[in-house]
Amino acid sequence: MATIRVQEAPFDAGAELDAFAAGRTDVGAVVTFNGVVRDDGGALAEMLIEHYPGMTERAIGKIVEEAVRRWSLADCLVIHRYGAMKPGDRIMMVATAAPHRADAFAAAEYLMDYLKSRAPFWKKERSADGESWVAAKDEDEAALDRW
Amino acid sequence: MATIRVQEAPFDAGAELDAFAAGRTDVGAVVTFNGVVRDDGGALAEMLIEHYPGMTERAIGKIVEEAVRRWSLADCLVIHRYGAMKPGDRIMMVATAAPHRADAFAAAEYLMDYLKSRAPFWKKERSADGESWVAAKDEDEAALDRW
Amino acid sequence: MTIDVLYFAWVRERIGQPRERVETSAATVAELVEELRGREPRYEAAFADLNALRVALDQELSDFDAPLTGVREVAFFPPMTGG
Amino acid sequence: MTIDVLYFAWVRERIGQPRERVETSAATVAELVEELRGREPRYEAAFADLNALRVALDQELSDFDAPLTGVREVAFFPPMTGG
Repeated sequence: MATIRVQEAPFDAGAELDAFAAGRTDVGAVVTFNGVVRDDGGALAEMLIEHYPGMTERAIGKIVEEAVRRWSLADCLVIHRYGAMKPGDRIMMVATAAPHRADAFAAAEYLMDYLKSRAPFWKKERSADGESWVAAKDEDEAALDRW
Repeated sequence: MATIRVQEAPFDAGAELDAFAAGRTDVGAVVTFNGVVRDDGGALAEMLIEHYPGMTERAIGKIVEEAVRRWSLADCLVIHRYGAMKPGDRIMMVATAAPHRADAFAAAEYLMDYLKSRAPFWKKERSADGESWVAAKDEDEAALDRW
Repeated sequence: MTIDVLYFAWVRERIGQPRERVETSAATVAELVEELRGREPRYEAAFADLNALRVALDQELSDFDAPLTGVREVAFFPPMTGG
Repeated sequence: MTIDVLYFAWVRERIGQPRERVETSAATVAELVEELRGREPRYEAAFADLNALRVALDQELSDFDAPLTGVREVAFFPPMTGG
């Protein structure tokens, strides 16, 4: 009742949304989140995402399990890429399907908050000025307190 | 900076997601909501959605305008169908794009809460037992208080 | 004055038509409703419980207390169920 | 005992390698860190500020106080930035 994919290859967000919970008549609400490589200053050449193979799948699995335990979900999907990406590329996608919209929204936000701070990914930005690791934000850690 | 479509024809959710905010490098987060015809009892033959042409577009326009005022959004999309639909069909779609995920999520939830209770649509369910209008829920009206 | 009156959902079904032109001297929505209720049983049935109804004046949600001055289109319908 | 020690992100860059096998008698993560810091300046640089580091034991997030008993894989990395 949940799909998790950790991959280097790009994914087709539109095809994923079309296939997700398709034809199910017990679903009233589908929420998706897509994370995109954002280039604030216009100088970003590339984003490089490193992860911890093995732990990544376990960590995401536990986060999804908890979401399924907390909310009434019909289905749940997490796709997260690693490797090199360009500005505008889609990094990851979460989808939740539920009978009611409150569950679909809450579960998607929960998944995002935990993926952000508890799944072993690290982002490095490469620009003309050089390379730097993206620092974790205090607000992302603080976001976990609401759950 | 916002697209609103009220239409009888089905829409292609995947193609909409792919096209939405495509290629923009100032966007870090895209959230979508899809409303689906849900058949709780297995007896639903059809859902018929009636709306108030003219007022519908105005009402959605004002809701979108308020979302754009409240949150830092890069783009916003609302598609809402009327007419006859089958269980599993997608009724409507909201998409929000923002630099950060908190804005994209909050705006999508705001749009949904207001579309639910303040956009002039009415749903009728037709089953073997007959027809009945879907009643508005107190909890949907109450959901507006959080904004 | 002449006003377009529109009905939606079960209000439309009870009245038996989606719209009509009404010649009225009602000063408020509530007065218009009273006039309509006096006409025929189908109006009485549609307007039996005003708490179950909403009203829009010229395509903006409004109240039963609202004045009709300058209003061209009045719509009656149950609470909306979009999304 | 022999433990696989893994490094990610800037920890990996400072250490100069993604993983190594370490022969140790450290009882806790903190003791292992102390041993490593004593080895060479690159370890000292990587482990200079433990508040900036996280540790996983056998692929589960843990603490620097945690015992190493039975642990086969220890990973050090900065706070995660997924999503």
